[in-house]
Amino acid sequence: MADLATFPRLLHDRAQRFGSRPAMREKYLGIWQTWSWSEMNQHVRSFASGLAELGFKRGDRLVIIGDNRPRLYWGMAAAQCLGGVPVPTYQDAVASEVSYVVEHAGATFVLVENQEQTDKLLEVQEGFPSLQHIIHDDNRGLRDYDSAGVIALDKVIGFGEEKNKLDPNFLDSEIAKGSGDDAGIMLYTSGTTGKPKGVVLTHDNLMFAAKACVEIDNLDEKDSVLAYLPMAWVGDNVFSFAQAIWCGYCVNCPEGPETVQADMREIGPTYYFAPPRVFEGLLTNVTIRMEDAASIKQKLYKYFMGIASEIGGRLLDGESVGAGDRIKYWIGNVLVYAPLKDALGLGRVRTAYTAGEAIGPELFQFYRSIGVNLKQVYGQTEATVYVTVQPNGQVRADTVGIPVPGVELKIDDTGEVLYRGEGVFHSYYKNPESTASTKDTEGWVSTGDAGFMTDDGHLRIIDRVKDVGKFNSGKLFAPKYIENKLKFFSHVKEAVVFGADRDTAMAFIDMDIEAVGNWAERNNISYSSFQELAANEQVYRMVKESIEQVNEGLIEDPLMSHSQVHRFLILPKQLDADDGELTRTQKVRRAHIAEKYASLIDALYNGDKNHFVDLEVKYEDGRIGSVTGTLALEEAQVYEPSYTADKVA
Amino acid sequence: MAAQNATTEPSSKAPIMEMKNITLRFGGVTAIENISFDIREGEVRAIIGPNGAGKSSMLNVINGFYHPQEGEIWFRGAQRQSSRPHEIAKQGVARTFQNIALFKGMSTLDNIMSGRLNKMNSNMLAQAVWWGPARNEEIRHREAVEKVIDFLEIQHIRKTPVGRLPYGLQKRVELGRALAAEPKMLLLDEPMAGMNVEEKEDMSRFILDVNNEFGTTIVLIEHDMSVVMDISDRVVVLDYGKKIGDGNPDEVRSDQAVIDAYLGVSHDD
Amino acid sequence: MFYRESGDFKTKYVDDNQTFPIKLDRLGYYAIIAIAFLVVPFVINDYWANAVMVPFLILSIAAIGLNILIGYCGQVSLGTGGFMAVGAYACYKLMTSFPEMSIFFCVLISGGITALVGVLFGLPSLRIKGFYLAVATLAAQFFLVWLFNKVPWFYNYSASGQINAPERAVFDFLVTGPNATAASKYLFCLVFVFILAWIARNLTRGRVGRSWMAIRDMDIAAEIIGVNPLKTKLSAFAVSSFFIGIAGALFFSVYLGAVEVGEAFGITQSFLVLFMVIIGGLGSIFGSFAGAAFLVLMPVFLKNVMVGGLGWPTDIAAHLEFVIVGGLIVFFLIVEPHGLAQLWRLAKEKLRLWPFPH
Amino acid sequence: MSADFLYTLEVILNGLMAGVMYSLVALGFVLIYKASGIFNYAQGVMALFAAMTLVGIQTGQVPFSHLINAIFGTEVHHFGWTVPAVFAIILTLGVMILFAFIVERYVLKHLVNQEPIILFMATIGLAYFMEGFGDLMWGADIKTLDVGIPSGASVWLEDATIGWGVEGGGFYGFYIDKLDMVAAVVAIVLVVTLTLFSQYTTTGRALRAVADDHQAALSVGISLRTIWVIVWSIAGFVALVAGVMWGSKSGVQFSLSLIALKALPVLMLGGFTSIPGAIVGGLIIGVGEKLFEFWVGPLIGGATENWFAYMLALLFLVFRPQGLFGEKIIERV
Repeated sequence: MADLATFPRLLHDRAQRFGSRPAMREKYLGIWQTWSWSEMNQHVRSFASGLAELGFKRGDRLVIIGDNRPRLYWGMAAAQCLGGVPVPTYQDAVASEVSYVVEHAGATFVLVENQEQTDKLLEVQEGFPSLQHIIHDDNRGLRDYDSAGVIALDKVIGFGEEKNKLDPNFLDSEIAKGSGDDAGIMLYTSGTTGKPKGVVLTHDNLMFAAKACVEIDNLDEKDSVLAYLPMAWVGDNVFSFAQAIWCGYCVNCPEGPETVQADMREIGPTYYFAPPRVFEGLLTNVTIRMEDAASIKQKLYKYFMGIASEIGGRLLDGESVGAGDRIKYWIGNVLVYAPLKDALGLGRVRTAYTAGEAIGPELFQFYRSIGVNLKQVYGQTEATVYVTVQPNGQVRADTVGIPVPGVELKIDDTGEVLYRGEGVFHSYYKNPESTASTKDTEGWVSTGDAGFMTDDGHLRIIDRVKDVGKFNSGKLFAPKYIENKLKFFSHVKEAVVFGADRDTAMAFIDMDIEAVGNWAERNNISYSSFQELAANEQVYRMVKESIEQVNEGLIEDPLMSHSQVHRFLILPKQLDADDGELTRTQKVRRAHIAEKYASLIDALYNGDKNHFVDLEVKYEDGRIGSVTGTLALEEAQVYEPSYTADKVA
Repeated sequence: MAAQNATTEPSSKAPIMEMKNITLRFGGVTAIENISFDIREGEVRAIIGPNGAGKSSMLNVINGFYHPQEGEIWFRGAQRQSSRPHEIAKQGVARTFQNIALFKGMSTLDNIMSGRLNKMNSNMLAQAVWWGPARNEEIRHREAVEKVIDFLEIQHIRKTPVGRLPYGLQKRVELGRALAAEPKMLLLDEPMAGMNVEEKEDMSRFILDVNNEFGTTIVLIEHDMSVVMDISDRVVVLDYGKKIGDGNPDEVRSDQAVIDAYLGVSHDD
Repeated sequence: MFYRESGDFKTKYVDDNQTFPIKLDRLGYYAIIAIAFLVVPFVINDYWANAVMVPFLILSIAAIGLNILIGYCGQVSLGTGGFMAVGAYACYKLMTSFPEMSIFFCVLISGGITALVGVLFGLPSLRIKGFYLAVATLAAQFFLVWLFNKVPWFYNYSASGQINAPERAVFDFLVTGPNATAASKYLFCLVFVFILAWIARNLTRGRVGRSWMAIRDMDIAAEIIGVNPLKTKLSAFAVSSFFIGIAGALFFSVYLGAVEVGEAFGITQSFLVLFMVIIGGLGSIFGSFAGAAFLVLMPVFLKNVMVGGLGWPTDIAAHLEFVIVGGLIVFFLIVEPHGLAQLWRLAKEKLRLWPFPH
Repeated sequence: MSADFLYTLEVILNGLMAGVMYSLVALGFVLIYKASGIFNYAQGVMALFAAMTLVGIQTGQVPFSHLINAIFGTEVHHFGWTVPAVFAIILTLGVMILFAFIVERYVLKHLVNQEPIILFMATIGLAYFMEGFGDLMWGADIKTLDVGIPSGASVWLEDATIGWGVEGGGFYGFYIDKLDMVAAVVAIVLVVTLTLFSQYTTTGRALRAVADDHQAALSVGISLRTIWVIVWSIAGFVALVAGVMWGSKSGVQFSLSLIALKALPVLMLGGFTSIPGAIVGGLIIGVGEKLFEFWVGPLIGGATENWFAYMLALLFLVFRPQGLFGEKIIERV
């Protein structure tokens, strides 16, 4: 195993090199259970041989469903050892979604976390009998399951240990058969439109992504990350698996989804990644909690946050800052920033990334100002995450950085961003048409995003190509840009702005029930439902003010001043993935919303003061209910761009 | 009755406890009058009856808190002599209480740890020195307790003082304390009283899981008939300190005496 | 505000279980220990030793002892003075009967003897609960004081009825008698405090402590889960009396030197220690120290202000002290029934959450 | 009749008289405990404070004179007038009622729903406070209290009983202090009054309702706070009576507050909630300790009154934990 072209080989090498250093931790039974690199390697090897014992062959797919658990990650490596392809899938997917993945991938093996997932897979199995093995990590409640093929992971590992004892060379020879251009993983893109596509990434792709981090951020075995994002997301694969094995840093799995925040604080990762909504959630949380603070504390907080926003970002960028400012920032750090970061679990972060979606500039600057080295990375599953990234010292809110070494960029005539390089995916599984339409013969992949290169070589993304529209006036309409500005306000959870092929922009506001509920409680506003609170006059006034503030900001930018929001409404229910309004990764499905709420959009444009709605809502348990009522449609003030006046003058 | 039950699994097992002609009096009041029934190994046995029927007194007799004036109690093949509750706890009987009886000054973890007190035995001197036997013992039991915490899904309240917990969670912690003792027989006194539907479903699931996972025999008092009928293997019905019915849920449901007791044949005559 | 807890995670139960799981607390604790052992002995003078440090240390031991009984096991005792007297007289008898015996062991054995007496008077706790028990412990208080007053054997038939501590040394440093130096007295007491506080912590964190607390919080439930009430209550009485006995022995031999039982170990002493426990915080070892410090320092402070500063007669100062102590106790019980320890916990909680309010 | 028997009889009679005094103090405890669940340790100090105030008012003392003198360098001590006993008693009663108001307003109100032990501690704090306050107000010196209660040996009783003894046996008739006899009568009157009060007046019934169930009492519209003021006022009144009796007997001084401690074993015997229990318990303790001192005291050094009562109560409770008049406790889970 001289060359380290595949991850099983790399893991073997790391087990030698890092030996007893921690590879993975999991908060279980109250403490952080720890596995070293050599222990992890041993477990993976046993697991792999156990799989082989059950009949897992080269090229087989292993579907993996569950929260971030060490043994599920080991399952990925184990499948790779045998030349198989792990297919991590969203743990909250409903049976029909899982069923699609299992059938499409043609999987005969599934690795699940617990009873809940087992039940789901048994349901899938009824419609797809070739699914033969359901391996479960947690045995709880599964003791009596006598369905064929349901087997405990412990048993599989036991088989493997046995096999490795009897035939010590078996696994090594299997591992030796692999090569860098083998498929290393398959990820189903959630797809804002249509059925999910299985993106096949090779070991080479993953190696590229793994190495990228070392070159850019100097990560090494002393770093640590928290593995809390869905395993099915490419980012988690890269950060919690590929890069971890490459660098030898420690991957920490939280106790459960509801303890992520607390576990994050305990672990204090040094390397952190989160989509913007997580950062947004954290900030909302901070704002809510600070609102309950005594007024002296609030003043202190506001004062020092003001200083931070002036100085913090500059300090982080290594610009020269006066001694007086440095002292002020230092005091602020002792009193506010450091405790704040510590409370959020960001106290030890050296590098943090946001990816997956554009981040609001205010949000972005907030974290940088308190000294969190938050940077943007632009990429997608098809690129194995990395297209462009912001190097230290060149971090800006409005661009996404420069191309990662090994990646070329070009912008085509329509403004769409294309890239090619080592990270480019192999193919869409069983879908040559889509592969061909996404990746051309020269290897260029279209991103679907519109953008341009700035003078200093940074890429700036405007919006999705299909979402970037034009007003009737022919001027550019970039809804996401406006939406992100709106989402900076803690009481706005999501915003959907419409304006393509219209004269003006209009907005749907999805109220943040946590923030607004808290606000209502403090102001003694009683309400019995989301709907009632959403219709509250004061809430409307608050949202109106926010929109007007955004409008005021928009006039600063000549490209955007015409995009001010003229009218808006607050949705009587939360946008929800179960209702098809969001993707499973919580992205807004604009087209679907536009279709579903067409009458509301028309009402906004018609200038109606209110409009009656009857909406269908799907509850978690599958029951269907409805929300009916009359919605108020409000005006927001629109500002005259000052530069026009200047120009006229 | 026996024939009908023969097919169900728990009934094929031997009784873990037999109550023979138990009578319990307080002064002039007879709380339990000449009641006999058995509890089979591994079954879920429900005791039901209207208020004041003597259900709680019966549980108190089972775990030795009350001593009946007449009758015999056979537990795991031996007749029980008059024992104190803490001795009976050591024999493998644990229970929860109708009105939550948690140790209010302690955290969830400490409460559940206290469930293992009768399994711990490091001496005073070792405790005073701590390093060595006492600490090892503590850690060994902590592990077991953490498994209970994991089982009941109460990780997030591990270090919260129980007094601050909502009612439903307190009930769960109390169950955890009883489970930590790894009992042969678990007595549950109205485990679902005051709970909403969702909490009741959770609790039913935990009870069945305990029964299933550890093979623990469960004796429970519960007022919610749908729950009782759902989760118990056999039901004994008490009224005014007397036994008026005994059998599997279906039999009991169709028993005339039971129906009378429940459906308002007036008692104040 | 000063807490930085990110990255301070536990991979073993041993770490999770330690007395100071938070790093900053741990460092603070080490710093205090270092100052107490390595700095204070070199700067302490007679006034500070006799007026503040020595009584503080000795009464801390008594307070920890009483706290074990009341705060951890929930058995209220008003007999602390009496048990301290047992420790004192046991120590006196040992010192005079076995002059060769090290004073260290004299004190230790005195604690043991007091533990036995404590168990004897603890027996009724099996039948008597709550206030009834509290009042019953007064029997110990009055009987023991009477006994030491009336039976001349205890005071070696001395004419005054007093007991006087002979001179004893540890490693050639006098710790008892009029010629003992401030530093040696202080250090001798400190060693006891350090060891006993450590033992108290150990006992309250494990099996024994949990049994005590179970009995305290709900005795019936405790018995039903398998706690033997007899053993548990008596062990609390024994341990508590052991601590209080040692405090009594030190109070007599190191601090006072000469003792008249009714004066030194009367009911007032019982209440004083009780107040320490209440003001400090029931069920907290830190609270025992805080309460002892508070009630030792406050009179010194008041006296310095009123007599030293304002020049009032001492009797008025004494009366005012009563008013203030009484008022403070009521005030504390109203504002924070769980004492200084709880205030400290809340403050710490605030600091840990800073800048957030909750 | 033999002299020994008669002496014993005399000891018993004296014990009964002392017991009546204990009962008086115990009565105050029971009243407060029944109505508010508070074990009022300050009852003894209240008696001391009442007696001090009475003496102070009677003799026209300037309150806080010592403190005033210390601060302003003045030399005030008396106003120079005296107040007749009856008025002084009424004024003192006023002070005790004011005290009840203050305690309710500044202490009890803030301690509702606290655990009994906390309330108990609060009353100890209160006792300390009052003790210091009383001393500050009236000075700590021993005072004589004279409200015109006859004292000294009852010649009539001596004369009436002198003939009982054997001629030349050295028996000169029963020696009983007139004061004790008055105290006994007062105590009996007090008990009867209180019993009538609690049985036949609305307020009295309200008190009993509160004792049975706080919630229920509240729900029928009785203000808990009013009840507390009333109950503490009554306890203040009982303290005043006890203070007058004890003060007349042995002077007004610190040790008077210790009679509270003597009342505790009485309570243990009689139960914290029983008025008859307080009376009977007091008598048993009074007689018991006098007899013990008479028979056993000389053998073991005397002064056994200090602890005998406690030991007796302790032993008694071990065998009957519910006290004399309590019902058997059935423990429930």
